Amino acid sequence: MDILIRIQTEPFDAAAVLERFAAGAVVSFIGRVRAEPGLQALRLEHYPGMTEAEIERAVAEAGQRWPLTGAAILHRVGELKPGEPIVLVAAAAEHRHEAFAACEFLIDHLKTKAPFWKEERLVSGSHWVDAKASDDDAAARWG
Amino acid sequence: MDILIRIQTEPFDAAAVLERFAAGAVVSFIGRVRAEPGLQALRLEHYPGMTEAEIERAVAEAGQRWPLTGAAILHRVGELKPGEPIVLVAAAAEHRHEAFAACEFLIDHLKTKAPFWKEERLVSGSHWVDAKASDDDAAARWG
Amino acid sequence: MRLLYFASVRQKLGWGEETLALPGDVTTVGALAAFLAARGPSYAAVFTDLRPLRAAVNQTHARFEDPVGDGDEVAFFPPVTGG
Amino acid sequence: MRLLYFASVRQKLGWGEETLALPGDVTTVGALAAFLAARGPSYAAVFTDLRPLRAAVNQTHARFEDPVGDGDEVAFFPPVTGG
Repeated sequence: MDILIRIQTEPFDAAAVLERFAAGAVVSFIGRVRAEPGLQALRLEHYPGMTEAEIERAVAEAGQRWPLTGAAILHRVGELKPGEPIVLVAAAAEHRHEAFAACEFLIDHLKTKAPFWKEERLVSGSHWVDAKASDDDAAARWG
Repeated sequence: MDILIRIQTEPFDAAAVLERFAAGAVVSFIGRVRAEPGLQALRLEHYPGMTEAEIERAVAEAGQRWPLTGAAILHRVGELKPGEPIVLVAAAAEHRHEAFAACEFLIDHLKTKAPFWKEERLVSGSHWVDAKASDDDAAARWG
Repeated sequence: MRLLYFASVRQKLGWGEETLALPGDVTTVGALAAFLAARGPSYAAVFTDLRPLRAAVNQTHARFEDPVGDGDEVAFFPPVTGG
Repeated sequence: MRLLYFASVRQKLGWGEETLALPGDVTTVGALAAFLAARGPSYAAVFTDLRPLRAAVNQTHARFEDPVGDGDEVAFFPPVTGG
């Protein structure tokens, strides 16, 4: 399996990632900072070292569950403006069902296991974003 | 909803499509010609007019099922070599679950309803590709 | 009536398009297929067994019991295989 | 032992990293949290109620009953919110 994992402050090149995988089916997810009233920026903090290790574990598990030929997870940290991409997850497989399932598994895993934290910078001040029960529910689907 | 539908012989610009949607979640599927022993090329024929109409119906139905902010379907026709992209489907929504579901719905719909036909050019001659029961099963999931 | 043929259907018949003055007693897609089947060996090869055949009327998927009229565009083709 | 704090935990304590000589009777993540809770008001604010707290030992998610040793890297943080 061809694996690409990057934690970076700069924007990522989505086209280069999608062209990297020549498999029959490539499914990708891009998550962006949502434009919300009063939101000036999002600041993302992470745990260097553990982040990469946790993502590697998720990719290895996805590779055991589905016959993947490639997987990519690119996640930005630092300050991001509304509309900017935060994360790109891609899964490549010979057939589309496996690629869809693996891509959704990886983003669900990332949202509940990878050590990233979001701080919202509002006009009225800053505060840490609370974890969402819906993300735990999504991750729990995979057993 | 921002809708992009294109039937074209030339390659598509995946990055431009993905950047077009500023939604919180953008899920995309890229299908490529699989490299198979003896396969020299795939030739794709379609029914001009009905193809666009059928894809518009699929996108409209997806928009009724999920709160989408955007959808794109780009499908190539003509002669394609192994490894070349055939189709790009993208769905944009505020939340990822809707974007994943809509993207998978659109490609399932496309594979069973949109009037495209594949002819395989092998070393030993040409033949039309048979429809797959697994595609009918995938489309039937959506009721 | 405008008739269109695609993929293996086009190939078996030898052409992709023709114009037909629809007989008055042909009022459904299935009756049209039966009418075409009687036109000669290549038509018989395509229109006798309807199971591997699909149809569209005015660019919308149709069933063999659906109605057709002389102003319609009717297409016959095998099950689709795009995507 | 190397201790790391992230996000709101780091912010409440005022620093993100410190070194600790682990007392011999502190052998689990939970016991370590209880030991830290007794160090002062800002520690008490973080380590008294463990429900909103998560931990990792040597860069792997850990439960409060998991063992810790003096050579470990232990991190405390709120539930993750990336992606």
